[in-house]
Amino acid sequence: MAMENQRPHSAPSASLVGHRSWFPRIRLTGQRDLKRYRIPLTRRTWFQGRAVVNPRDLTRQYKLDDKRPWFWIAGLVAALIIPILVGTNLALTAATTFALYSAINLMWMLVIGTAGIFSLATLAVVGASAYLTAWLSIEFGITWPVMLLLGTLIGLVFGAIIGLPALRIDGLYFALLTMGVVELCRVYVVQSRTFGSATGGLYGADTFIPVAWQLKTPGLILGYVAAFALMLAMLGIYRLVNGQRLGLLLATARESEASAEALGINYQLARFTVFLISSAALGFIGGFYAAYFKGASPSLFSIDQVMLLFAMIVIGGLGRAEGAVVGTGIVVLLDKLFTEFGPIRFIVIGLIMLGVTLFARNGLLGIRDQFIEFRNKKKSERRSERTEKGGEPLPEEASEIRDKDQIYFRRFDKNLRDHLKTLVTPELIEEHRIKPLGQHSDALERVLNYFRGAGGENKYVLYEMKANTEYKIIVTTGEKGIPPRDADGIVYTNKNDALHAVFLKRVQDLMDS
Amino acid sequence: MDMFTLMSGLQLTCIYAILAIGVSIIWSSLGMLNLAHGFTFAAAGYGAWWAASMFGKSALVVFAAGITTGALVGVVIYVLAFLYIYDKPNYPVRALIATMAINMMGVQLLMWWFGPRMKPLPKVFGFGSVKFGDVVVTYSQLGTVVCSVGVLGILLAWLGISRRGLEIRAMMQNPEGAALVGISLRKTALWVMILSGALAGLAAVLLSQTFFVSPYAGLQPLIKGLIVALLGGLGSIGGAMIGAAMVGFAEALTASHLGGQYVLMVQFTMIIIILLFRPRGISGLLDEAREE
Amino acid sequence: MSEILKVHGLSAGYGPLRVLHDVEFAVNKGERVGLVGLNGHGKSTLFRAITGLVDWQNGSILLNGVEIGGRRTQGPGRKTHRIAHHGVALMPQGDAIFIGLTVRQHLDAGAFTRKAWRERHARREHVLEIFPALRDLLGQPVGKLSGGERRMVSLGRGLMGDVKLYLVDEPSLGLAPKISRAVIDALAKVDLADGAMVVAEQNLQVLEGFVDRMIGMHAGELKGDVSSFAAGSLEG
Amino acid sequence: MAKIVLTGYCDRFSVKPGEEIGFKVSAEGAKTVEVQLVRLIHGDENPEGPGFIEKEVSGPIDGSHTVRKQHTQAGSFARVEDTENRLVLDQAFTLWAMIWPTTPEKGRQGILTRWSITNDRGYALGINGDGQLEFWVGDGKKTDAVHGEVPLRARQWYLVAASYDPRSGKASLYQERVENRYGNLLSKVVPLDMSSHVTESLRVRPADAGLDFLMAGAHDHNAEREDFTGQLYNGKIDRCGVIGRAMTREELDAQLQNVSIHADAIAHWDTSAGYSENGIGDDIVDAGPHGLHGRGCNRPVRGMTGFNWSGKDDCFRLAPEQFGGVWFHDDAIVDCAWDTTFSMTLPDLKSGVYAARLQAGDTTEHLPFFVRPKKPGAAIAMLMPTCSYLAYANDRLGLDFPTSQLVSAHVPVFHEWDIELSKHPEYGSSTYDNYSDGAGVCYSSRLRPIFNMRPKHRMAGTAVAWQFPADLSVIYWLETKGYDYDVITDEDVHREGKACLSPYQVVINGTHAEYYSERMLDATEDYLAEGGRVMYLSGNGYYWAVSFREDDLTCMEVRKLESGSRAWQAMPGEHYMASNGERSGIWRNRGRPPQKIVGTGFTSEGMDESKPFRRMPDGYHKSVSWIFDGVEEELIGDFGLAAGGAAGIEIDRYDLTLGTPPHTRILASSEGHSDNYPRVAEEIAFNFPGQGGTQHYHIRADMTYFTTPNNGAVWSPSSIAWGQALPWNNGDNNVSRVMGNVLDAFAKPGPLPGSEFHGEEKHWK
Repeated sequence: MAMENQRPHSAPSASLVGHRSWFPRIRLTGQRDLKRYRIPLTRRTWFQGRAVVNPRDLTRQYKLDDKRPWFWIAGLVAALIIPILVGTNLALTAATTFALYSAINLMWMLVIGTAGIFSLATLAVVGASAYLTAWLSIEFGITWPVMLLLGTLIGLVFGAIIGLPALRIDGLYFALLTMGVVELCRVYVVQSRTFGSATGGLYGADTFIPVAWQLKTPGLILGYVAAFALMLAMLGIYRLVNGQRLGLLLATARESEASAEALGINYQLARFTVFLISSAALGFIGGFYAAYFKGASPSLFSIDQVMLLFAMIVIGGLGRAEGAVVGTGIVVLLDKLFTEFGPIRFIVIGLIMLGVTLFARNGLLGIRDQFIEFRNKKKSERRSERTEKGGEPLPEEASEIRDKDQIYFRRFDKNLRDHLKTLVTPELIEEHRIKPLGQHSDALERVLNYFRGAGGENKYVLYEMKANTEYKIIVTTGEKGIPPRDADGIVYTNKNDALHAVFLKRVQDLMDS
Repeated sequence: MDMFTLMSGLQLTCIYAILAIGVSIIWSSLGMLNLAHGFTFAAAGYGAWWAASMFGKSALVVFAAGITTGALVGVVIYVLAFLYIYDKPNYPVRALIATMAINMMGVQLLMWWFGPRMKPLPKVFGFGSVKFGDVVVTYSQLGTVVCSVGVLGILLAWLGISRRGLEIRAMMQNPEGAALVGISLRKTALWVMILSGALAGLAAVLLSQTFFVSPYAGLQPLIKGLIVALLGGLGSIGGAMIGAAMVGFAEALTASHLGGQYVLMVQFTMIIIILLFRPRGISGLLDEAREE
Repeated sequence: MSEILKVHGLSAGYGPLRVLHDVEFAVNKGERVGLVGLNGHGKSTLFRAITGLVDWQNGSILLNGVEIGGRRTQGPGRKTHRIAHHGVALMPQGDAIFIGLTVRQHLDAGAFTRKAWRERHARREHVLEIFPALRDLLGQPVGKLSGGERRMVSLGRGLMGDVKLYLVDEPSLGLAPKISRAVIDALAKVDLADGAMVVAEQNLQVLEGFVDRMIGMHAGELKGDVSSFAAGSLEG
Repeated sequence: MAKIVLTGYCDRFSVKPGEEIGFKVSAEGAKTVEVQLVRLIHGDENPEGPGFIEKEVSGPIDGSHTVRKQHTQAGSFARVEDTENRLVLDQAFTLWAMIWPTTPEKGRQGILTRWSITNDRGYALGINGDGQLEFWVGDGKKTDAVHGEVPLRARQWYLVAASYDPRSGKASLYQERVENRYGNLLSKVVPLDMSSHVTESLRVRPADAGLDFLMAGAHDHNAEREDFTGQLYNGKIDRCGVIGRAMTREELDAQLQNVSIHADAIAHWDTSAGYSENGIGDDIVDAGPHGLHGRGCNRPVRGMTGFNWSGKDDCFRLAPEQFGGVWFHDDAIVDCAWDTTFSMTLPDLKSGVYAARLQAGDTTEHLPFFVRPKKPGAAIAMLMPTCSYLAYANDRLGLDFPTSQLVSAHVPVFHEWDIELSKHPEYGSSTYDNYSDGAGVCYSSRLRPIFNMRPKHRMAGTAVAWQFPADLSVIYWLETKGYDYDVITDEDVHREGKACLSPYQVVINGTHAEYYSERMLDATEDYLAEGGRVMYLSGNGYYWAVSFREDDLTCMEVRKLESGSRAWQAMPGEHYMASNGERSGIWRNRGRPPQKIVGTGFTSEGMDESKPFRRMPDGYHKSVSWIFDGVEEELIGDFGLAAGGAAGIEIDRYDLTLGTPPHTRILASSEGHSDNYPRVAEEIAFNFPGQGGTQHYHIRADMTYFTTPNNGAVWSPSSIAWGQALPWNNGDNNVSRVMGNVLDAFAKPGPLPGSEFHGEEKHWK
């Protein structure tokens, strides 16, 4: 037994660990007066950061808790300025499309990601609102602000009609249903004279772009800035819904529907509410669409268009606002800037989409998390390969142990165990069996002292059910206030037998270690 | 219902059933909603057209070429959208998107290669017709029905009796259990993809007897296939059959009574109504098992 | 070679979590071994590692001298069918049931090799001798069966193939004591002439008198033969 | 049905007929209990002895009583009753405190608060969930807070403050390290920047919580427990206060150099005020204008070194201004303060050990108490060592103490009550345990359920009956042998002094009378000097110096110092007891080793195996040989309920250098102890191998005898296991015979047997 478990004594292959910081450290002394300013009307401060003590040299560094707001600001400012600086009509139209699609995708993300409703009718809501507002504008001459307002209302009503079945139907079935709705709309507008079946669209609505500027750079800039503002507004809505109570509630529900229901969360209602909010917003976007393009086209209802939009949010990463925006940016860039390549560009988009789905489990923006997870897994695996069980930690593991005393303890304990293992013989076990208590041979005393001194977690102890006649073995948890649990359920009728059984278990642990 | 509508309904039912069973089997055994099924369909059409233009218009060539192309596209989808990710996190969503990407690229490739013009397929069943009493049934209709009923019959029997069929069904029910009894997921999945691809190819040849081959030709069959598969309850072959009959006859009836432009509208209205009453399709039992 | 299974230095886990720690484990031909330990201490993970169903694993697993382990980091289940072909039958917790298949089809699914498939009728008869209760249920879809019946189907499926190593995970879990007794009795009837069986259990009483030896498992580590030092102390 | 759990305690340890005694019971899973008054005879269920014996006695409490679950407020904190609402702060204000946190990472903790956790109302200066200093306010709907930048570090002195102006909403936090070479865990060689100064404008204005101002906690409420204190703080608070103005950083910097009372102070708690030669109570003095004194609940530990301890004076009596530290523990408990479930005026009962037996379903519980005679009548007094019971009350040694197995050399054996105790941290621990922040438990009270003061109990670590149930073995023997005896307790001796012992011819100590106050020691010494007789049955007796407050004998204090067998060790400068100003530690280190009074003192302990005594040559002297009348055997006590022998568990030894009376004879000694009996820590100046039973001759129990003035005498078997060997074979054994010989002689007044053999021995052989 002892021979079998004896493994060759070899030092783990150690290599140097530790590296320089990638970023310069922001060092601020605690002596300075720090004033934290708040974002107006909120209790949040501008810099969500904190001072951390670097455990390596005990210096105090300032660390931003969340760098994302800064990336957002930088990204959005760049997105706003670059097209205007470039100034070509192509760039401006592309940028406007980007902003418009981002706005739509943000709301779609809210439906799919936050509410967990797999709806394909997003674009249809925009389309319905665009068509109706355009028609109203043409027929009754309503102006663009009214179009926006009515668009919102139309979106709300339309959303309510589509959303109600979502209370009952879920997953792909709802997707199918919404696809049906999209198709119905498409067939209807394509065939309806009122909605311009002859002209391939409905045009002539009021617009917010002054007549003189139309199709000229200033008009395009105005259009872009307006679309950008629309996108910002949608970002605001996304943040409000996803980050506040409703979003948290739904996040809980996604974790476990049962527990959410047990907590009294009406998650169906919450989902529906989110659906309504996003539908109203989409209706608004529809009104904007009609006011920007002066009308609507049936492409709003085409399955291809839906697929393209879906590709955008997938490439970016489902379930996050930045995913919707970044994904839209990439696809629109490919789509608009490479129009002259014709269908090939869709192959490129498809390849990107395929690549992203094959290699990133949650879009481009999920790659970081995926990488961290991958690294953790690799770390765990490699350590299991290189470290001997219960042996000395590797330098990289040692760097994670706060109390360096434990590192030496592991070395010492390993050596001690290796020695004690050589002492365990059938004679020694027999000696204990005959007399578990009192003076023993030196070898047995050494083994026993080791057992007695072992730490408090998972220690075998006895439980006496009846004085001196009924014992069982239980295992302590090592945590204050958490009662021990049964080890094996065997009842010993004699204390010496029970003590010996504990001894055997401990010997077994020793030999196995 | 007049005989013409009946025949045309029957014909559509058969084709839709073939398409839907392909979608359904892939979903339930591979956990993948194959949105590239439409591309498979279109590609198979082109395959058959190309073979016919190269090797003559015999039925054998057309069928063989269509089915082979479908099966090959199935293999391509298998490699691109299944092999690498099937045991990775988020697989169902990722597979869905991957097939969508394949579909998008595939259609564009067809467009780029063959151009947007529609291509006719030779009438493999000839142009003749038979008369049953006062009803005239074209060879094409008859051939489609006989052919697909035959294929479906063989397929069902094979699934039910053979070892491979049992493997596929076991995998549909519980992939891990299947692996534990020694069924290779990857091997079986390959068979499933070849099978469903071949079915799509067959459907392409059959449907192209009436319609033309074009890059976008796959979209409608894909939608119909999905509709039928979902309506039947994903994973249920029986449900798919019933679904196919409902959709097929609805289409035939609408076309003959209201006009072709209302077909989709009627179909979708019907689906919406059915789904409101049966949220998991006609037979939603197995779906629950899959989603465990 | 009398060792059917020899596990050496096996670590395994899920993602960053390491559940098994350098497990050493051997099973001899003809043995029934009990694996005793509390829930969450790695019994199932050990079985899943042997059948290649964990996230990652590292270490040697010899089945009849053939290496079926090694280092594996790609997704779970890739090698499972091959391991099954080597003659490992895992009867997992939750039974891994094909609920849409009938009992007959279900049992047939267990006869996955060409040879077994040809002999499936005879083998089915053999299984029905062990689980007579299934005879009347042959045509029923498994989804409609009770928990105990499902367990029998799951175990029966394992008996259909050319199995050398049976791994039975918690046969008594969730069953009434009487039914779990019947399941254990049925397992005792399995012929282990050139095979072996490992049964994982929380409930030690279930295994009493059924296994040849018991091994404890705690916190992902085997506690060795509980009986090797104290022959008799376990029976007492 | 849920498991029924019954717990409770009596409001007094000892009671005389005609006096009132109340019983406080908490029950889970039962609405009523059946109560029966019983007399306890034997408590050890060891089948080698007579087993558990109780006798039902009819009493006024017998019958059915309604019970309910009673809740316990654990944790020490201080309450400032602010009847004039001076601390409802509408104007600008500053909260400041000198603190030394011990568990900043524990979660939210209040330092100075007038805060309702349930209603989110009020203001508080405390520690947040990230271990940072935080000032938070709430208006009943919303809360707002400003927090420091770096987490506070444990065991480090800080001046912390929050100044707040409700008009601008501006709140400034001040956190600055206090340099103290002695008190801080980390010295200034550590390059840690612990300062933080943050200003933020809060959007929420505090509303009045309508509750008392608290130190080291905040108000909480739930439907079941009603009002209680939560967010308890672990660590010391030294001087602190409230100032009616937003102080600037410069002013606070000045405060760091020199803590003085500000002109506009609303309250200035001078934690160092109120010390006397005899310690200090629970009141925290407000030196400010309004006299808003704080009152400590659950005994915050006083007399602790403060932020300004210079290390020169080691006692608060010498420099009280340096000992302003008040140490709060979130799991301290001195009084469960339960409602009385039932009570009685004690009927005319014979003196003895009694209990109220509670029964509900299958659950039985005993609440023991001691009945003294109305007037001392018997010649024999059995002195129950209640101080030691308190010291060990609810010990969690086997459960939590990592080295207990090494000490006992025994696998711990748990019982139902250990598991139950582990579920009830609020019942407190023994002086062998630590508070949750690592400090040793220095207070133990009897106003709480004591799980190990019950019949049938066995100590987890040692697997034998310990203290109370072990002492019942002596009671059984007295009963069986038909002696007329009175029962008295340590508490009585401490209260009444020598007068409590004088009426008796002989006083018998319990099996382990380890904890002794100065008064008890004085009383025993004086009693013996006046002709009293003591049978010192203890092993390791008269060991730790303990104290009580003059007005409160329910709660005992001890500090474990740098020597002795100690489960913890008091911090430097904290060796003197707040209850009476005395130094604690072991009596030996205060110049009063037990050898001076009873002849023997602690030498070793071990719980694996007890051994018999073997008669020593000096035991054949005629002056003492009468003790062995009727004993033929060489070996005495090779049996017993405590590990199979009469000499063991904890054992004492004769030592002339420690003051054993020079005429003491060693009658018998034990031998053959295992190496699990090492020499005790106080014997060891240099540590070297070979201190165990097989190698060192000090490892033995000495049975000694000597006479004292006026026909007094002390006989000491000096072993815990002795008392537990008495019931062996129903009291028919040689240990019992020896004990009987001594007791028969001691109980008779007049000269002792053998006292005439004082002539010079003329030996021929």
